[in-house]
Amino acid sequence: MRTLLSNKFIMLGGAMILAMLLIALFAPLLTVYPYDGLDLANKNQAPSLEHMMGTDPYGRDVWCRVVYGSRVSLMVSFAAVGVAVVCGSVLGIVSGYLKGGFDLAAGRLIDIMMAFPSLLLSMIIGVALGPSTRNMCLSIGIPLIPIFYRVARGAALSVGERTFVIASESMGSGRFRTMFRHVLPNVLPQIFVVLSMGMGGSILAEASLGFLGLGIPQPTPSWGLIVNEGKPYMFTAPWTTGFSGAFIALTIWGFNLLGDGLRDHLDPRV
Amino acid sequence: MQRQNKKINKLLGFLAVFAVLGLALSGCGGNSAESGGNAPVSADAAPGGEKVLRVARDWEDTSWDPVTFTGAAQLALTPQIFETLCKLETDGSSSPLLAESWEMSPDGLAYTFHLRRGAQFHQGYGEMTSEDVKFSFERNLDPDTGSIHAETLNLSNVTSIETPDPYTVVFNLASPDVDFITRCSQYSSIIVSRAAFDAIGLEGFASTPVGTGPFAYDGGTPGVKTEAVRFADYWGAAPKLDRIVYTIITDSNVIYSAFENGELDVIFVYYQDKVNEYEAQGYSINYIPSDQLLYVGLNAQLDPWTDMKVREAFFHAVDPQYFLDELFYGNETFPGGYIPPISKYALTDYLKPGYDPARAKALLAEAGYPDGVDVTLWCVNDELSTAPSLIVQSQLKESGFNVELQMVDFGVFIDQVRGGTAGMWLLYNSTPPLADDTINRYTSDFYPGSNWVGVTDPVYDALVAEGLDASTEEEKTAAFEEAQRYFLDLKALYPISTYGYHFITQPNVTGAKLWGDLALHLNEADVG
Amino acid sequence: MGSYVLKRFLSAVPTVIGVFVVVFFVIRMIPGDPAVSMLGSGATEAQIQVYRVKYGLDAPLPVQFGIAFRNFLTGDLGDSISLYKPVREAIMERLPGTVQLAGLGVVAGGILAVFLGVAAAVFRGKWPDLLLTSLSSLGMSLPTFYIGLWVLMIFARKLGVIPVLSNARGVSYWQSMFGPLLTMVVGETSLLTRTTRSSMLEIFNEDFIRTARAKGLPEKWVMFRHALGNAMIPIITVTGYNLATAFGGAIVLEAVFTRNGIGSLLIGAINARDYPLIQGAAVVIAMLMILVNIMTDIIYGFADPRIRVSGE
Amino acid sequence: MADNDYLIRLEGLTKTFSINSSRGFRSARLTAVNDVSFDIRRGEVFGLVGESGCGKSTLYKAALRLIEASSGSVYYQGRNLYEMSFRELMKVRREMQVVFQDPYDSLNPRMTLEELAAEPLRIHKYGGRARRLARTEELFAAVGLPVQLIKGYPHQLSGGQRQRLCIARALSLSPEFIVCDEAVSALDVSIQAQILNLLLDLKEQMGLTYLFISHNLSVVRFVSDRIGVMYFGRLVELAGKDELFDHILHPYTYALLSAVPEPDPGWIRKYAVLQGSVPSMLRPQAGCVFHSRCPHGDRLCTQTPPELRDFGGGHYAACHKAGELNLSLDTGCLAEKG
Repeated sequence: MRTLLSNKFIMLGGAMILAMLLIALFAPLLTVYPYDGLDLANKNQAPSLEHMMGTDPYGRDVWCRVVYGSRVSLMVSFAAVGVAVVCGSVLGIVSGYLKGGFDLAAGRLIDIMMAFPSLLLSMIIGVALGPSTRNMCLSIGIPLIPIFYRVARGAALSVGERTFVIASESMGSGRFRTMFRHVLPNVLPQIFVVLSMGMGGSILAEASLGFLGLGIPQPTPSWGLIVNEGKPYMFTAPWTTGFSGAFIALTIWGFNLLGDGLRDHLDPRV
Repeated sequence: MQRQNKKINKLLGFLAVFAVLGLALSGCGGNSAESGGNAPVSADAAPGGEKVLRVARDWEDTSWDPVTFTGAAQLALTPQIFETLCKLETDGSSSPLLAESWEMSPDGLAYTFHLRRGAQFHQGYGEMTSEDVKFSFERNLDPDTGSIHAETLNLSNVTSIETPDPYTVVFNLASPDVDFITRCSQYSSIIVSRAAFDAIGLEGFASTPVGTGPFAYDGGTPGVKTEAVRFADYWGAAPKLDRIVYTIITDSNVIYSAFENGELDVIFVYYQDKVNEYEAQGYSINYIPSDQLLYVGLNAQLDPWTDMKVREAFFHAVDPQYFLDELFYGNETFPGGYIPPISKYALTDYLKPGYDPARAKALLAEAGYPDGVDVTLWCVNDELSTAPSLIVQSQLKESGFNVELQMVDFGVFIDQVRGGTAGMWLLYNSTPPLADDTINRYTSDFYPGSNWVGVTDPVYDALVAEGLDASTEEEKTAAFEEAQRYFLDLKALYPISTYGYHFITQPNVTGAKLWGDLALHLNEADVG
Repeated sequence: MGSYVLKRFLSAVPTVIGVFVVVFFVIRMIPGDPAVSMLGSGATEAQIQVYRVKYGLDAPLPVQFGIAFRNFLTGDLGDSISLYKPVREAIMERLPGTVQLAGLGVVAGGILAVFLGVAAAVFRGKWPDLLLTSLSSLGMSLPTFYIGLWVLMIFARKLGVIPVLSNARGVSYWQSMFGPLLTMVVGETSLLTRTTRSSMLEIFNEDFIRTARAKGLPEKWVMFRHALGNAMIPIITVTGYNLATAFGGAIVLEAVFTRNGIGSLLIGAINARDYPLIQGAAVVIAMLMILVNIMTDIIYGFADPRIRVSGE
Repeated sequence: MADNDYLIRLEGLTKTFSINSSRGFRSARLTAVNDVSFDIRRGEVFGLVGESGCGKSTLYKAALRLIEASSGSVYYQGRNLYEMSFRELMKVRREMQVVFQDPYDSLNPRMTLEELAAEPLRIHKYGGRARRLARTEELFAAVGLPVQLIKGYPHQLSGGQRQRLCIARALSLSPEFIVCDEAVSALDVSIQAQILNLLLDLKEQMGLTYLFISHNLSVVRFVSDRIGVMYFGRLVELAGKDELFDHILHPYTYALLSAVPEPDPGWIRKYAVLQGSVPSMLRPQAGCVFHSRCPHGDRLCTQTPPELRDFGGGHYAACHKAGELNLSLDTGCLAEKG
C-alpha cells in the first residue's frame, strides 16, 4: 500500500518536472513570437487564438515569455540548489565526521544563516552582489545551505560510527580520504531526498524575489520577472501574472510530490 | 490507563499554552496596532459630517524639516502645512503670500519685504515675525542642520538679513540676483518658527512640522500614514476641508484598486493607459506638467562616445515620435532642449528630431564601426523606466547599436553615473523651477559628481558664468540660451520627451489647484 | 531543566552578535550610497558631503563598525537615516503587526491542520487521503504572494468584504487581518497537515495502540486520547519552526496587503540604503527567530521526557 | 624474558573520557583504561578477556593509536607510537591491522569485494592495478573465498564469508600484528570454529602475532598462548593459558572462569556468584577496584590499589591476597554428580 502511494507521487511529480524540462528544452519549437522586443501597440490583450495566454504590458506573447522564462528559472534554481548542496553537504559531512572545533565553528555559521528568514537573506545578498543571473544563484542558494548542512551532518554523525569507517582509519587512510570514499557515498541517499525540497524552495525564492522587484534583471525573461511585470495590471490584465504564477506553482508542486514520494519510499518507518 | 491520561493531559495542556501564547502575542499586538494608525474609527465620515480628503502616494519625504526637501513634485501634504514669502504662479510670476508686498533697491542689491500681520504658526507658537524669516534663511548655513538649500537659495550672495521691525525684512546682496524673488517662492525658502525650534529642536522639526499653512499636522507614522487637520486661526481664507489623510502605498496596483473601491479621493497616476481608463470612467483628470524630462545621456569621456560621429549617429538613431505616440499617447511633447519647457530660461525649440537609421549607420561606418558597435544602457529597475529602455534598445538595434540593458537598483545606478563609469543611461531628470542649477551642473568643475555627461568645455563654462552674474533678466536669458545651444551642439544628451503625470480625483472632489511650484494645494479643495 | 534553557540562551548570544557583524558588512557591500539614495539624482556633491558627515558615513569602515558595535552592545541601535527617528522606535512601532500576523496565522493554521491531518491518516489510501495529501502539497507550492493577490482580488475587489487598504481609517482590526490571515493559513495548514498525517501513521504502528484497541476501547477514544496525544510532539515542533519561517512569509504578505509590519520596513530600508535601520531590523528578526526556536525546543523537551534527559 | 624480543609493549596506558552531562556544566571524567602495561611477544596469540564494558576495545584502539591515549606509551618494535609524526604513524599502521566483530557493519555496502580487499593496497600505493588484482586473488585463496565473487557486493555474502573477506583485507599488506576484536562473537558456533582454525593456520603460515579480544572464555582458551584478564579498566591477572586455569590468583578471575559451563555432564559446577554492586565509572573508588564485590576483601583492599606483582613463571596478579587464597577450579566448585 505504502509503496503504491509513494510511487504514485513519484510518478506524478516526476511527470510534471519532466514536462517543464521538455518545455524549457524545446522552447524555440514551441514559440512563434519573439520572447523579447517590444510591441506596445497590442499590449495587455486578453488570451485569444492568436496569443494563447494573451500579451504582457509590453505587448509580448505571454506563452513565449513563460516558455523561455522556464529556461532561466530552472537553470537558476538548479544552479542555486547545486551551490547549496555542495556547500551544505561538504560542510555538514566534515562537521559530522571531524566534530571538534570545526563542527562548532560551522555550527555557529549555520546558526547565523538560519537566524534570517530565507527570503530576507536572499534579498540582502542579492542586492549586495548586484542583479545578475549568476549572482541570483548565490542569493537563492546560500539560504538553502542550512537545509543540506543539517541533513549531511546528521547522516555523517551516524555513518562515522559505522565499523567500516573505523576500519578504514585503522588501515591508515587519511581522514579526508575516508570521508570521501566511505562517508560521502552513504550520506548521499539522505541528501537526495532533501534535494527535491530544495528545488521547490529555490523556485519559490526566485519568484518571490521577482515579485518584490529584486529578482533577475529586466532583459532576461524569468518567471519571477514576468510576475513582476504583470503585477501593476494584476486586476485588469490578470493573465500575465496568472499563467506565470501557475507555471511556478506547478513546478514547485512537482518537486514537492517527488520529494514526498522519495521520502516515503526510502524511509521505511513511515 | 491512569498514567496514560495524565501524560496526554499534560501534552494537550502544552498545546493550549502554545495557542494562548500565539494569541497573547497577537492580542497584545492587537491593541498597540490599534493605536498605531489604523484606529477603528466608525464610518469614514467622522461624526458631525467632518469633510475628510484621502490622498495616496507611492513615496514621500519622511522628514518634515524643510531643509531636507529635495524636490517640488513629490510634495503632497507639505504644501498644505508650510508657506513661503511669495507664491509662484503658473506663468512664472510671483504674487504675495506671507509677504504682503516687497520692493527692490534701484541697484538691485537690497530687497525689502513687508510681512503680513496676524499670520499665526501652528501649535500656538505665536505670530510670524521678521525674526522667524531671518532664522528660516540663516539656518540653511548652519552645518549641523544638514541643509541642502544653501546653494539653491544662493545664500553665498546674501551679505546680511536685517529686521528693522517685526514686520519688515531686508536682504542685502553682494551682487544683483535677477531671480531672488523666485527663490523666495520655492520650497527651499519655507518660513519656520524660531520659537518652535527653540522648543523642540532639530529632532522635533523632523517628526512634527510647524508651519503657517491652512492645515496643521495631526499625528501619523512616517512612511505609512499622516493626517492634517484644518488650522482654526489661518490668516487666509478658511479651507473647506476638515481633515486630510495622506497614505503611502508602494504597490501602485493596490492604489488603483483602493481608488476604484472608493477608499481614496485623490491619487497620482504615472501610466498614460491607466489615465485614459479613468478618463473613460468619468473620474476628473488633472495633468501636472512635471519638471521632469525623459532623456538619454552619453558620457563623452568614455568609448565609443568620445567620437563625435558616434554621438551624432546616436542622435539619428532615436525616434522620439514613437515614444510620444505609443508610450504617452500624445500627451507629451518633444522638449527640444535639456531644460523642461515650464522652467524659466528653457530653450525649447532648438533641437529637431532627426530619426534617420541609414544616416546613423553611415556615420557609424565612418567612425570605424562598419558592422555596428556594442554599447551598454544603464537604467533604474522601476516600472517607469522599463518600457522606454526597451524602446531605446530596439530602436538603436536598427541603426547598428547592439545595446545591452543594465536595469539596476537606484543606488547602483547613481553609483555608476556619478562614478563616471556609465557610457549611456536613461533617466527622468528633475529640474527645479529655476533652471540655474541644471544649466550649471554641466560645467567642468561638477565632473563627474553631477556632470555625468563628461562635458568639460571652457566655452560652455564661460557662458554659464556670464549668465549667473548677469544683473538683468534679459542678459541672463541671452547668456543661458547661448549656453544651451552650445551644449546641445555637443550632442551629449538627447531629451526624448517632457514627462508629466496626472492627479486623479473622485468626481465629488473640487478645488484642488496647482501652483507654479508644481505642488497640489488644497486650500480651496472640497469634498462635495 | 533550568540550566538547559540557560545554556540555549547563552549559545544564542554569539549567533545574534554574528548576525549583527554579517549584516553590518554585507549591506555595506551594496553599491549605492545612503546619502545619494536619500537626496535623489539631483543632489550636488556639496549636499551629499553635508549629509555624509551628519550620519558619520565618511568615517573609515572599521571606525564606523567600532561605534556601531559598541552602541549595539549597549542596546542602542542608532538613528534611522530615512525615518529620522531612533531605529528602536521605528521597529517597535511595526513589530506587533508582523508578530501578530505570524502568530495567529501559524496557530490558526495549526489547529485546522491537526484535524485535516488526522482525517488523512484515518482514511489512509482512500480518496480523502489522496485528496488532502495532494491539496496540501499544492498549498505548499503556491507562492505566498500569489495566494495573497488572488485573495485580495476575490475578497476585496469582487466581494468587497474587506477593504483593499488594511490601514485605512475606519477599518476594524479583524477586517484588516482577514486577508493576510487567510493567505497564511493556506500555507501553514498545508505544511502541518502532512506532518500530522505522517506522525499519526507512525503512531498507528505502535504496540500500545494495538493494546488499547485490544482492551475494547472505543475507536474515537483510541484515536484522540492515545494516537493524537503522542502525535502532538512532532506537531508542536513543526508548529514552532513554522512560526520562525512565518516571519519570512510576512515580508511578502505585507507588500501585498499594505500591512506595515517589519517586513515592509526592511524593504524600504534596503532601497533607501538605511544602514542603521537594516541592521536593527535584521537583528530583531534574528532574535525573534532564535527565541521561537528555543521556546519550541523547551516545549519539545517538556512534552517528551526522553529528549530532555539526553539533552541533545 | 629478554627485553627486546617483544613485538609490542604497553606501558602505563591510560584513557579517560570527559562527558558533559546535560545537568549542568560540570563535565564528569570516565577512566575506561587505567594504567595497563603488558608485552606481546612475536608469533604469540595474546588473549584478553573481561566483561563487556571493561575497556578491552578502548585499550586496543589506544594501543594502535586509533584514539589518543590520555597517558602512557606503546612501543612497537622498539619505537614509541605516541612519539611518531602522523606520516610515520600511517606507515606503521601497515603492519598493524584489525579484524572487527560485526561482519555486516565492517564492509562498506557500496564498494565491490575487490575494492574492499584491495583498499589497503590502494591507500599505501602498492603497485599498479594488475599487481593489486593478483594480490587480491591470492588473498581470496588464502582465506578460502571463491575467486569468482571478486566482482560481487558485501550483501551477497554470508556472515562467515564476510569475516573471511575482513581477514583477507587485514592480510593484504602482510602485516606483523593483527588485533581480533571479538572477531568470531557475531558468528554462529559452527562457523566460529572454521574462522578460528583459519586464523591459527594463517598465523603459522605467515608468522603473525595476534591480540585476541573476546568475552567468550572457551574461545580465548582455545586460541591463546597467554591470557590477560581485565576488570573495570585494569589488568587484574596475566598468565600462560594452562597456568591461569590451574593456579588462579585473582578472585575476579576465579569468578569469571568458574562461569565457564563444564562440558563433561558428569560434573556439576557450583557458580561463584558475585555479590555487591558494580562501582560507577564516574566516581572511581579508592583501593582495589574489585573490593566491593570481592568475598575476600579487607580493610587493606579498600585503601591501597594492589600492584600487578610477578608470582613467577610469567604469572602476574593485582591482588593483595594473591597466592594466599584457595581458588582452584576443581575443588572450589566442582562436585561429582550424586
